[in-house]
Amino acid sequence: MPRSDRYSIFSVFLEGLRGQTGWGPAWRKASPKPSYDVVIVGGGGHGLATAYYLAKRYGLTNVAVVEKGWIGSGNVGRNTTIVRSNYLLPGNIPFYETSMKLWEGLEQDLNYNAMVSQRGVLNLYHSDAQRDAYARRGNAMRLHGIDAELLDREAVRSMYPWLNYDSARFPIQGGLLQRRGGTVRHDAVAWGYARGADRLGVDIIENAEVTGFRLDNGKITGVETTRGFIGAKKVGLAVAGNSSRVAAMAGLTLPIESHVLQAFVSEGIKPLIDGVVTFGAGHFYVSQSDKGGLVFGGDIDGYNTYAQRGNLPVVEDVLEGGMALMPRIGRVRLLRSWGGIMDMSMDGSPIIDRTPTQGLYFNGGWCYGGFKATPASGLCFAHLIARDEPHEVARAYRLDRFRTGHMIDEKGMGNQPNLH
Amino acid sequence: MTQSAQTSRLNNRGLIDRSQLLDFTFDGVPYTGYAGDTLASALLANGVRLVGRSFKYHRPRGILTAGSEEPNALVELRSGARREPNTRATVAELFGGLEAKSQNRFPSLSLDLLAINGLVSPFLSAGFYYKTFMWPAAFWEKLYEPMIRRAAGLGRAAPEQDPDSYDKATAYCDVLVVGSGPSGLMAALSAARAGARVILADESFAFGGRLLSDARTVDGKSGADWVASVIAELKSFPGVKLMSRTTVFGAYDTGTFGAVERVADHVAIPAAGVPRQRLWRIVAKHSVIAQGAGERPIVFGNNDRPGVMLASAVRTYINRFGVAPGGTAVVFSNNDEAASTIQDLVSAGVTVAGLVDTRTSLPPAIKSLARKHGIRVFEGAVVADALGGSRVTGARIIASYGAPQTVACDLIAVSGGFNPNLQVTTHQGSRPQWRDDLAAFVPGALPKGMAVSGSAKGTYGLASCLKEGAQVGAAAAAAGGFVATAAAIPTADDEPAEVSAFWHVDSSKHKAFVDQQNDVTAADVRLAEREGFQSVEHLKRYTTLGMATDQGKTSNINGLAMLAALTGKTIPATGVTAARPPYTPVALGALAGEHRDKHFKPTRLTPSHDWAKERGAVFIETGLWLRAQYFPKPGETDWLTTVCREVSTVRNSVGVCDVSTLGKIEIHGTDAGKFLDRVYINMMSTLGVGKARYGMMLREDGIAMDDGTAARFADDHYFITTTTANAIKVLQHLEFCRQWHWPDLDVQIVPVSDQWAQYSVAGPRARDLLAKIVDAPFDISNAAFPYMAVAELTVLGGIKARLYRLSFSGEMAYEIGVPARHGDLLMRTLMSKGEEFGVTPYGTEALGVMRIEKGHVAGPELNGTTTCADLGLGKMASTKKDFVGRILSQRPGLADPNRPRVVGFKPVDKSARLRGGAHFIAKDAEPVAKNDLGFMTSVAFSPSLGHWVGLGFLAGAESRMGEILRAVDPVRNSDILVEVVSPVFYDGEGARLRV
Amino acid sequence: MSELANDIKKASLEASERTGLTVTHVAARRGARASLDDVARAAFGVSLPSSPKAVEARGALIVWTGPDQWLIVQKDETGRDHYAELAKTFNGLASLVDVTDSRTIFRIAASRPSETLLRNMGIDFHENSFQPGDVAITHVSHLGVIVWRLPDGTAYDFACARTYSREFADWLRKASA
Amino acid sequence: MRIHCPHCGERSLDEFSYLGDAVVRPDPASPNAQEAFYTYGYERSNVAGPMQELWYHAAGCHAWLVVTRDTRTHEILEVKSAHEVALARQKVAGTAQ
Repeated sequence: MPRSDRYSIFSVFLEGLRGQTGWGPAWRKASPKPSYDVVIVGGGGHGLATAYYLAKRYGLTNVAVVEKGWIGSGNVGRNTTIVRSNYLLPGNIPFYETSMKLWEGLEQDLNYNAMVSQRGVLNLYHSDAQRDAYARRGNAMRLHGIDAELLDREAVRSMYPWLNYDSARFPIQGGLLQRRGGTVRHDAVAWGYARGADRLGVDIIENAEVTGFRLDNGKITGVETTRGFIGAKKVGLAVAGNSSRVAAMAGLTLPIESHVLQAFVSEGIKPLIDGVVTFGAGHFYVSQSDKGGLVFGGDIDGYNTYAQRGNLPVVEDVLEGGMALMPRIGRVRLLRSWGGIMDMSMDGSPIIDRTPTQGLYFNGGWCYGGFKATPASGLCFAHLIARDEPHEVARAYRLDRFRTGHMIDEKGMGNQPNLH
Repeated sequence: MTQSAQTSRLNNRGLIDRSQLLDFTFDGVPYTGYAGDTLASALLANGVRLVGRSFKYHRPRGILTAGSEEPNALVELRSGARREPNTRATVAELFGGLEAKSQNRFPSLSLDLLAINGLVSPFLSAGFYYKTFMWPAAFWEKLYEPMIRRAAGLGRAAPEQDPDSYDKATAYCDVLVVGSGPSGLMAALSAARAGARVILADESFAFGGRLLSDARTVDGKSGADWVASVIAELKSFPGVKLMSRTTVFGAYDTGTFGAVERVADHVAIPAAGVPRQRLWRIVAKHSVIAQGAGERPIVFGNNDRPGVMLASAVRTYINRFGVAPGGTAVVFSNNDEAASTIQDLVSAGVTVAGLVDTRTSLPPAIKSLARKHGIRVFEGAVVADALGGSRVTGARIIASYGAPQTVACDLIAVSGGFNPNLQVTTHQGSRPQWRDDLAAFVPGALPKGMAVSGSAKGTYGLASCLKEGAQVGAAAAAAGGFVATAAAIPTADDEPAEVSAFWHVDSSKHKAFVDQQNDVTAADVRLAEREGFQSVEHLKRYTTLGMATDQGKTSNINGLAMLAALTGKTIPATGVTAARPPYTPVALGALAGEHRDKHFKPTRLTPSHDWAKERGAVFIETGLWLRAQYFPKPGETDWLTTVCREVSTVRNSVGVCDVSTLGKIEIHGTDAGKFLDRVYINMMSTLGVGKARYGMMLREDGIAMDDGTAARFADDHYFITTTTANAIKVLQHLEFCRQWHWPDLDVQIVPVSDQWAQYSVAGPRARDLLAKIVDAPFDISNAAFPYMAVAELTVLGGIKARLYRLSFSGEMAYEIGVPARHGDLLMRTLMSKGEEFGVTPYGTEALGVMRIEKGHVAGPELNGTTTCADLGLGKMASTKKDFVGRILSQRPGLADPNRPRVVGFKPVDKSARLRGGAHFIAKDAEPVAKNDLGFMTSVAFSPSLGHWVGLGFLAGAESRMGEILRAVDPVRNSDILVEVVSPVFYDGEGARLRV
Repeated sequence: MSELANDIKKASLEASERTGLTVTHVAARRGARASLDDVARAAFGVSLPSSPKAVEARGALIVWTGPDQWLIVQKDETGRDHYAELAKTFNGLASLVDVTDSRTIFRIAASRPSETLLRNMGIDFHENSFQPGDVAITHVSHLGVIVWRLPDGTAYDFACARTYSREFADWLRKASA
Repeated sequence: MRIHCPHCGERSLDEFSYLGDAVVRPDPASPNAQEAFYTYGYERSNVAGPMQELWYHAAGCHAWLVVTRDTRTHEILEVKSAHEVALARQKVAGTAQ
C-alpha cells in the first residue's frame, strides 16, 4: 500500500514535504478475472457509482466494471456539471432528491473532494404562465420536503444585478431558486467513485470493449470483450449514449434515441456568476467553474447522431440566448465547445429496470439529466441488481411504461426525443 | 510623456509603418509604437518584458510567442464597457490610444502578493484539491471555494453591457483557403487562375504568414514583396474574396466553416454602423487548410521566465516588427532552424552567447555558421535552467561532457521542433497521425472536400510549401469542375529542417513548465502518472494540461511525450487529446451577432397594433407576438380595475379584441373533410357548409395537441384555426399527415395566418355593432345567422370579409376577418361606430378572464401531458373512425379513469386570491407529497362573480365535486380553502351564446 | 402600412414596397398537374414552373413556392378581379387562395446584389448563382422570406410575412446599406 | 450540416426540423394495432450508421423529406421527397393487393 492512501490536509502536507512521492494509483489497473458475481458495462459515472454502492451498501465485492476506453470518457466528463433536484413529477422528484442528498455527503463518503458546490440553481421566468408553471414545480418540491423559492424580479435583480432587465426582448419576471442546487467537478466524480470502488475490491478494467453477450437458456452468463470473455452471474448496462448499440447485441430494442448536446466553456475570468442560471426565453444555461470559465449550454442539435460533435446553428442559438440574457459577456471569449451523446428517452425520463433477458439489467435514457443523477442512479441500479427489485425511489423508471402509457414527461413533448 | 523611446527598435527593419507613430499605455505607463505593430511587438520595442502573472503560482511571465498560440502575454485590453479580458498581446493590433493592463496580479504586476503561492507550491501539486478541503463539509462553499474562485480566473469581464455591435454573414465559395503563408497563397492563386470562387482567410491583419517573419527570398524578391505581388494578382479576380483579420475557427459538416472577422478591433471605437466583429458562415465546396505549423518549446527549469521565447517568434519580432527581443541570446534547439535564428539575431545586432543543441552531432553548415560569428556551440547539450526572476539573466547549460556552465544572456530562443496546425482538420472527428521523422502529428484522414497543404501537413521547406500549395489549390479547383493547372512555382530554396525529438530537460531542480498558462509542471505530469492518470485524457483532466486559452498549442505534445516516456509506451500508442472548435477563442458577442436585446427574436405585430399603441394599450410578449394586454383608461392606475371594466363591458354591452394571432389554415380539396376527420378527434366531414365546429387534435401518442375551430365554406373548402402558440406546430403536423401518411388524398393546405385581421366582437350588443358595418343585404339576425354559422360577405362598402358566429367569451359573439390591410380601418370603425354602445377594446387579460369564467381549456391545461378526457372533452372523440392519437390514447395509463381531470375552484373565503401552481390537499391532510391531489392551472378574478375563480387538475374529480380542499402554495406562503365546482362558472347552460 | 422609410434609398439601390398587387396562391389538385399546366399555358402562354423559378407572362408573375404550388402576382387593374378570374380559369384543377395580404413585398431595383446584401443572405445570392428568374424560399436573420429575381434581371423582390414586415424592413435597411 | 432539398437545393441545417426514423404509420384497423402503434411510436431506429429519417423543410418549401444519413459521420447519402416516397409505397401496397 502506498504511504498516503487516505486523503486529508495532513497527507497533502506530508507529501508536500516529501516531494509528492507517497501517493499510489487512485485505482488499480485491473486485469479481468474469469468471472464475477456482477459485471457492470460502462466505466462512466453511473457504472462506477453502481459498482461502488454494490460493494459498499449491498456487500457485493466480486464485481467488475468494464470500460471500452478510459474511465469517465463519456458524459460524466462532458457535461456542464450541474446538480439539482428541482423536478416536477412525482416519478422523478424523490429520485433526484435522493441523488441530491448523496451529493451532499459524497466527499466524506468517498474521501475524495469532488467539489460539490451548492451555490444555487435559478430558473428564470418571463411570463405569468411560466411563473405559475414554476410555482407548480416549486410547490411540488416543497411538498416533497425540498427547498424551493419563487423569486420576483427584484429578488432576481438583487442576486444578479447585471442580467438584462432593461432592454430585454422577453423581460425577466422572476425565477425559481433551489439554493441546494449547484455544481460538482465532473471528472472527479468518476475518479472518486473509481477509487472508492477499487478500495472495496471492485476490478476496474479499462480498454475492454464489450462485443457481445453470452446467454444460456435465456439467462446471461457473461460478456465478450476485447480483453476476452468475462463470466458474470448478472450484468448491468450503464452505457448511456450508446445504450441502443450495446443493447442491440443482446437483442433488445430500446425506446431511446442518441442525440448530441453541445457544451461550451469560455476563457477563465474573475468571478462573475455565483450559481447556475437558466434563461427561460431561450436555450441557455450557465455557471462558472472554480477555474473561472463560464460553463454553458443550450439545446440539443436535434438529430440522431453518434458523432460527438454538433453544428454551428446550435452554437449561434446558444450564444444568442446568452447575449440576450447577459450582454455583459460579449467580449468574453469562447474557449472550447464539445459534444456529448445523450440517451434521449421517449418521455425525457430515465430507465432503470430488468430486461427480458434474465440477469441482464438496464440503466439508461438519462437525456441530459444524467450527471446530477449519478449517485442515485448508482444506488438504485445497485439495489436492483443486488435485490432484483426496484429501489423505492426508482419504481417509475420501468422499461415498459411506454407500452402501458405511464410516461414521466416533465416537458410535455411526447414521444419526440429531440424536443425533451 | 512617453516612458521610453522604443529602445529595442531596429533601424530600417520590419514591416511596420514608421510614418504612423501610435501612443498606447500598458498598466498606465505611456509608450509608443508603430502601425503594423502588435501590442507585444510594441512592448518589446520599448523593452518591456514582464507582461503578466501566471494562473496558479502568480509567477512573472513575458512573451513566449508571436502568434495566436501565446499562453503567457494575456492582458486586459481597453477599459470600461469595452474591457476585454485575456487578450493575447501577440495578436492585438496596435492602435492609437490603446490601453492595456496586466491581469491576475495584486496589487501590481511587479509586486504580486499572491506570488506566495509559489512558496507553498510543494503542497499545491496537480489535483491537490481533490485530496483536501473536505472537512468540515460546510466550509467548502463558505471558505475554501470562494478563496479558490477569487484566486482563479485571469482577467475581468467588462463591468457593463457590451456597447459594440456584432454582425453575421454567409459566404459561398468553390475553394476556401485558410492561411496565407507560402502554401496558402499558391493554393489560392492556382484556384483563382482556374476561375474558381476563392476565399482566402488569414487570422493576421497582413497576408503572408511566415513569409513576413523569415528573411527569405521568393522569385528574387523579399518575402513581403512577393506576397504583395500575389495579393495584387488575387485582387484582380472578381471571384476572389480576401479576408484578413479573419480566423476560421471551426470546421462543421458539409463544408461549413465558422469564421470570425475582426472588423474594427484595430481601432479604438468602431465607426458608426460598423460592427466590432462579424461571424461568417463560409460554405465551401472544397477547402485547403494551410495554417502552418507552430513551434513547441522544450521544457526546462524556469522555462517560463520573461526572456524565454520561441525561436520562430524571435525571428518574427526581428524581421516583421523590427524589434530586438534581447541584447544577448542563447539559442536552445533540437533542429536545423537554429541556423535562421542565429542569422537573424546576428543581423539584428544581438549577441549570440551560445548555441545549445540537444543533438550530439550538428550539421556542418550550422557549425560553420556559428564559427563564422564566433558563437560557442554546445552539442549534445541542454539548457537546464533559465536564471533570473522577472527577466532572464542567464542560462545554465549542461552538456553530456564537462561541468554545468552558466552563460549570461537576457534571451533564450528555444525550439523543440514544429507541430503542424492541424486542429481544424480534426474538428469532424479525424484523428491525427504520428510521424517519427518529423517528431510530430500530421493530419490523418480528412473530411470530404478538405485538403491540407504546406507545413500544416508536415511539409517543411519554403520551396516544397510553394509547390504543394500550387498543386493542392489546382486540385481543389479541378474537383470543383474547373480546368486548373498548378501555378508556376516561384524560385525559392528549401531550408534544412531536420529535427531530433527532444521534449524535456529532467536535470533541473526548478519548476519546469509544460503548460505555462495553467502552471502545469513536469512534476505534475509525473505525479499524475504515479496516481494512475495514464490516459492522455486523464492527464489533461487531472492536471489541466492543455485546458488553457491556447488549448495546449505549446504544451500538449510535450506533455504527451513526457507521459509516453513515463509509461514506456510510444507516443502514437499514448494517443492525443482532441482539438475542439474554436481554433482560437472567439468573442461570445460575435456568435450572437445582432440577436440580442430587443432583436433577440423578431417581433410580430397584429393588424391593430398601431391603433392599440395610440390607444395607450399595455403590450405583452406572447410567443413572438406583441399583443395588447389591456387598455387602461385615463385614471385607471391598477391593471385589475382596467381588466374588470373590460370584462364587464363585454358582458353587459360589447367589446372588441384582436384575435389575429390565432393560426389560420385553409384546407382545400375533394378529400378535405376526410382528411380533417383523420386529424381531429371529432367528425368534420359531416359539418354543413356555412357552419363551424370546435375541434380537438391529438398527437399520435394520444395526448391533446391543440384545439380550435373548423369552418366549412364549401364542400371542398374548410378554414381552420389553431391556438396562437401552436400555429406552426399544427401546420407542420398537417403537412406531415398529408405528405407522409395519406399522400393519396386530394388535400391542399395553405397557411393564411397573416392574410386575415381577425377580431372578436363580443357582448349582448355585438350584433347591433356589426349591423353597422355589414354591407346589405347580408342578414345577421339570429335566425339567419345563428350560433356557429359562418359566411363570406362584404363590410364597410365592399371589403371582402368572413364572419364567424363563435364565442370564446361566453357571450353572443362573432369573429370577423378582413384582409389584413383593412385591419386598422376595421378596428377604428368598430370603435367609432360602437361608441353609442360604450364599446371597449379588450386585451389578452380580459380574454383570459372570460375563458376561465367559461371553463374553456387553454395553454396551461393543454400542457402536453393531458388527454382529452383529462380536459373534460372525452365525449368529443368519435368512435366511428380512426384519427391520429386514437390507438395510443387507449393505453391503460392514459385511459385510467382516475387520472386528474379539469374542474373549477372557488375560494371559500370569497375575498381570498387563488394562485396558479397551487397544489390541492384534502382539507384535513398534511401538506406533503403523498397527499397531493392535483394543482391549479389557471386563475382569474371574475368581475361577473365578484371573486377569484380557477381551473385545475384534480384526482378523483368526479367524487370530489363540492368538497372543500386546501390549495397550498408554499412558495408564496399561501394556504387557503377552496371548493371544488364545475369548471363553467358563468352561464352554464350557454344561453347567452345563442340569443 | 408602408414599412419602408424613404431613407433606405441609396444611390446604387432602390428599395420600395410594392403595392397595388393581387397575389393568389395556387395549389394543384391531386392528379391535376398536367391539366393545370394545359390551362395555364392557354391562359398565360407558359407552363407553371416545376422548380424554384419565376416566369413572367401576360402581366402575371408566376412564382414557384413549393411542389405543385405557386403564387401568381398581378398588378391591380380597375374593374378586374384577378383572383376571381383565376378561380374561374383553374376551377377544379387547383385550389386557390387570395393571399394578397399575407405578405409584404419589397423590391430592390438592382441588376446584381450589393456586397452587403450578398453577405446578409443565408443562401448563395451571387449574381451567377441566383440568376434572373430564380426563386428561393428561405430565412434571413430569423425571418422567413420568399425572394425572386425578376426574369429580366432588373430587380429582386422579397416577400415576407405581413406581421413581420417592420422587422423585415429593418433587416432590409441594414442588408442593403 | 447542409441538406440538399430535392425541391429547393442545398440549404443549411437551420432551415430544417427533424422528426426521426422514417417509419410508416401502421394500419389502425389491424388486430395488433396497439402493439404496432407502440413500436411505431417508441421503438424507433437508433442505428449507428446509415439511417432513413424524416426531415421537414420548415423554413423553405414545407416539404417533408426522407433523408438517408450516416449517424456516425453526418454524411448525407440520399434525400427524397417524402410525399413521393409515400406515394410509391402506396402504389406498391396497391399492387400487392
